[in-house]
Amino acid sequence: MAKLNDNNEVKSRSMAQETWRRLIKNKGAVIGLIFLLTLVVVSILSGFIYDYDTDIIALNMGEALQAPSAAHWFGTDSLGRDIFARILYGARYSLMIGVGAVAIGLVIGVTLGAIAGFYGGAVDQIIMRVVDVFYSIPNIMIAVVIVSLLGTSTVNLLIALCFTCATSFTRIARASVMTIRDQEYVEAAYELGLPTWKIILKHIIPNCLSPIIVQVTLLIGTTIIAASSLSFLGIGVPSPAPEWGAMLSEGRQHIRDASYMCVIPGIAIMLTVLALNLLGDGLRDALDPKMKK
Amino acid sequence: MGKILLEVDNLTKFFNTPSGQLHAVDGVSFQIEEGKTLGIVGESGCGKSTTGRSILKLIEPTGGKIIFDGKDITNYSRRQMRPLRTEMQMIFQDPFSSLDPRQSVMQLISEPIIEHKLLSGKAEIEKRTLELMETVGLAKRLMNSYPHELDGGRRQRIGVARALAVNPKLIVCDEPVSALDVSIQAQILNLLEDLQKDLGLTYIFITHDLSVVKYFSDDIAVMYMGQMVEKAPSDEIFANPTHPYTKALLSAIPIPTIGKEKPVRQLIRGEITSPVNLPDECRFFGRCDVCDEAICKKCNPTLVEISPKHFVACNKIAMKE
Amino acid sequence: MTDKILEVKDLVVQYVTDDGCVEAVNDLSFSIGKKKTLGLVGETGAGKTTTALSILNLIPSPPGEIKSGSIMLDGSDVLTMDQEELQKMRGNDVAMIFQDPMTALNPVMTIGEQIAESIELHEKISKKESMERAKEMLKLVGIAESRAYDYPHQFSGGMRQRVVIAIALACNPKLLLADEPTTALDVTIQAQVLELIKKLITERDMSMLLITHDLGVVAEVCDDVAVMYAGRIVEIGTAAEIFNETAHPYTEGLFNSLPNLKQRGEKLVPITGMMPDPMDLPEGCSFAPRCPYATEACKKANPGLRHLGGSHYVACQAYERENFKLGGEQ
Amino acid sequence: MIRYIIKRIILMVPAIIATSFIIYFAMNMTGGDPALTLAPENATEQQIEEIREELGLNDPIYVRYGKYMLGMLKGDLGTSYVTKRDVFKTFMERLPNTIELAFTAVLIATLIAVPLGIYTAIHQNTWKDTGGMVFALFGVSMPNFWLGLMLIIIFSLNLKWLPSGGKEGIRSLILPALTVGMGFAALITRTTRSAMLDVIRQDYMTTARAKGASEKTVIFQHGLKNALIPIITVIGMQLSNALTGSVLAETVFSWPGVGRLIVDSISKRDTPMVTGAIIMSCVLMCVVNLVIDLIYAFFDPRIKAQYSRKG
Repeated sequence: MAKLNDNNEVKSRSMAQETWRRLIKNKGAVIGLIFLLTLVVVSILSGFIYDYDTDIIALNMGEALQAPSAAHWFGTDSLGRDIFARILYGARYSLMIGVGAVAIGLVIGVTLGAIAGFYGGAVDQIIMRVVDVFYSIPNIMIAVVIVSLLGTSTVNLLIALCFTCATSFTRIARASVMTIRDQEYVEAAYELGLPTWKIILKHIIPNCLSPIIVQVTLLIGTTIIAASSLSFLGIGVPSPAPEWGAMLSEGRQHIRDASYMCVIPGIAIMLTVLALNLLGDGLRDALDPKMKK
Repeated sequence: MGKILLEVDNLTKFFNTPSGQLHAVDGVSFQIEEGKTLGIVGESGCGKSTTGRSILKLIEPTGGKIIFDGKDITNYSRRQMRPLRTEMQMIFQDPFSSLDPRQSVMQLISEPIIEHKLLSGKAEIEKRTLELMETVGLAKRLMNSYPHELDGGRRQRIGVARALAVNPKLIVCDEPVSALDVSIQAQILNLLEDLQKDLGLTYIFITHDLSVVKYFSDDIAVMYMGQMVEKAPSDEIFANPTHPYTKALLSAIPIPTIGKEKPVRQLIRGEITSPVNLPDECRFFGRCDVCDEAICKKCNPTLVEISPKHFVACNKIAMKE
Repeated sequence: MTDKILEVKDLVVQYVTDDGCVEAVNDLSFSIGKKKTLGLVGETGAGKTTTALSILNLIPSPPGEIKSGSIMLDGSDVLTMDQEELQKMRGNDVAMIFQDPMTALNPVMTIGEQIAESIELHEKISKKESMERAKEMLKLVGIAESRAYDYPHQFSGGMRQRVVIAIALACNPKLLLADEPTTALDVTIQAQVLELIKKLITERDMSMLLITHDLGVVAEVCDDVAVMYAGRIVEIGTAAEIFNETAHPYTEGLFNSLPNLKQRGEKLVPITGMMPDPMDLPEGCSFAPRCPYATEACKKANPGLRHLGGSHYVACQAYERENFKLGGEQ
Repeated sequence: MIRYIIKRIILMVPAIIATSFIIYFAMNMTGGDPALTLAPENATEQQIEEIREELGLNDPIYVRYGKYMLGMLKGDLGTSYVTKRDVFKTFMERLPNTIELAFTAVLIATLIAVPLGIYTAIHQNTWKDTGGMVFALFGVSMPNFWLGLMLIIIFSLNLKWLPSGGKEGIRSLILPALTVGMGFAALITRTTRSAMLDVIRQDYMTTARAKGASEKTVIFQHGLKNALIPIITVIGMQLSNALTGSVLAETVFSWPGVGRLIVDSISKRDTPMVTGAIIMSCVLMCVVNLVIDLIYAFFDPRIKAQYSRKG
């Protein structure tokens, strides 16, 4: 505070710039960000390098269950497929399901949460009672039930996962809209004569973004884990797609003779989620007003 | 006698709380002439802010009448109020929470101009914004700064500039200096005073600090638990405080002099309670030293004119008259 | 033995953060006599609270650090005490009243327990006895004994501040540090609490360091006054000296900024500009950029305290000039 | 307070009715025609119709739901299509296993995580803090079932110390409990740390230090007591999650708990079993949540006062 002296040249930073400056000071967040960017690039490139039909799912029983070597860095699975290629190619499933489910959940959740938080009263009560019921049931259980009702497919998996994302966003959006709604600058906007919709769009939503951005990063991680869990249970991405969770499920059959099949996909999931968590924690600290003086 | 700009008649605002009906404002009436300042004084929870916000229709009043510039705005909808926002404005207490942290100084000050389409064209708007910044004493180079980079005094200047942007007639100042340091307080108070002189503004000045009001106001109204207990011209109320609460309030202010004679302090006992489910008794009854149980416990007094323009709501004084 | 309960000498406290180093307190020296009250006056960021916390050796570290100086409390240096000695001193010899009564009390303990805790820590008595003592303390500050088993959220702000006072006085400390004890309260409640503090410290022969920004409160309570600006004392003396023979331009500015001394119509004379950034203090006298009397010399060197007579000292280079007087020269 | 508890218990009834309603409908609308599933391969239309009649499938769905709920009051949740066994009995057989795993896991997690969370908070921004947080970060980033697989590879396949699955005595509990517990521990550590960090900055902590209290007293008496609410919340949530069955850990370790019962029944399209087990889990969760809400009141007088007002 009071950083500006009348004699000094002014270098102004908006809150977004200030946040970015703090974020890139955080080593963990930078590592996470770089890892994620690399992963995105890899999952795009892998589509050009490998051919799905010949490199990813084609059987090659002659080379089945080979331990990691120079030829197959991560070894081959029980059907002789190169695990390294499958891991790289599989990144897109995790990323797409994670980002997709969170994006849909974000739109639904933030809309519901903003309505509940802004208007309060009966609308709020109804929305929140429903959300509370779903929130109290473990995510994985909800997803298991939904997928089993709708049938196993990637789209149904996405629906099941965005459901739990939506409840989480509803709660967060509601809480922060309720805080921002009572801020004096919102009252000041009313007093200027702004119509309600403009106040929500211009003053409330932009100021609610911080916790939501953090939640987006963390939830993508949680969703990736949930997706791979469902695939592990056999009700996620259907075989033979190289989804990491599904690969783990196959690896489990060979836990005694080819344990690398269990180890490697798990590490891939863990590193991705770790990167997301590092970024999310970094964002939280960078956006946290308590860090400011 | 100048033109009456604002007339408030028997304004009430009740809130429903779990423990009962809260009489935040309970029958407040006053008038303000154009170009004058009315100070509304009271301790926290006395209803002074609610009064100010009700006048601007930021809070829907429960009852009473608000007549602004000849128009009865009591039942105006939000939409009907919109054009009137160019005539009545507010300066908020907390310069840290009353400015949107994501807007730059330029955006903050130009927002009212753009919203009310007072000017068109980017250049025109920018020119006017810079003009306003100069008026309130903000250096031009701060144009692109954000509130979090500025100190309280400068932030409050932005608040003042925003209020001035629409050329209002009336400004409700809700504790505009209580969040600021003493030396900065004086800067803002001087600014407000100069603006009043130059632009012919009318102020409602809401504060808990009697010393600020004395310096600033033409008339002063003292509020206690949602009601006005005393109202008089500023000089009169300081020379002749009559209501026991006003007396106590005045004598409670520590005076920064040494060795000079000071009036004997009249401490009042107890604390303000919240005005929920009130019986028909004087609201100051429990803390009053001069009360008469026979009357004060039975009747809530109304304002009585004891000398020209000096009104007091006290049973004992009304009896004497 | 001196007649001073507290002597602070050349105290330097800094807060080191990622963004830079805040020089919160610089070369601070003052003392408090037995049974005397010293008022420490200044605006936000002047370093008042840091000073009080240093006396208890409670500067939050990191980021805070006491760089140098000594704080002699009744003959022993607080800054060289070990943890055990400090714990023995805190609450027993020196106690503190905090600014915000809404946050200073532990919300999950009854107020009786919180007062009794202080007594139990310093006196070897049973829980039951200390609770009895706590109840006496409550009575002393004007709260019914029966409320000892209530929790803080059941009290109003004024009542909570009374509880905070009861905690502070429970062990009869020799020195009370009161950090803006009435700022968060309404005027009429402020008057009640101020009277209570005044009465109790006189009855118990205590000394007090009263931190405030309100010159009115200082005039009511203090024997001596020190005015702080940007981590330094700029003027120190008896209350009468400070109020009636004001010597420092900043002190003068503070008085001129006060609305309540003025008659209607007379204009306030505010201090121009604002507090300097504590991370980037100007060269020389910190007040020079805002000072109407400042010359080039003021911007070069930091002024030391200069004796004006009696116990009155001022840190201002203008007094090097012949016949310099506030308001007179310009 | 007691009035509040009674009120909460009464309020649980509509909640359970609503949830069971949703679950019952969802299960019975999408599950396909159970008569076809149950009938033998070469059954005639007549036989299938008989099965339908026997199961009461010809009634409108709300009548069936009404009957189901009346049955539930008597502890009758129908019969499994697959095993032909009583659903309620099957659930109750599995429940103790789940409870055993859940409580052990939560206990392990709490014992590790709460002290670690406090420790990291006290040493904020030092290497001790970083170390603790890296542990927690890996914990939340790791898929739980993968941790289970890794533990099996290390402790049962390589070191041959512990069994890799099944339920035989205390030794078979260790790996599943560790697996579930580690995931929980990571979350609880993070929550404890941030709750403690919030509390450490509070004024009353300075008040306590200024009284002359030792650092230990300040942290535990004044700090922890105030930080407990979010910690209890997260522990409670983990417990209620674990009680609905840690599906993944139970699958990895072939642990005969409720979670696996549900997943297995889903894959076998055993509608009565799935419906019954999920409804029972919800009831269980409601009870756990109520108990947690009551624990809040025990630690925080403000919440207690709130309950008394509402009661």
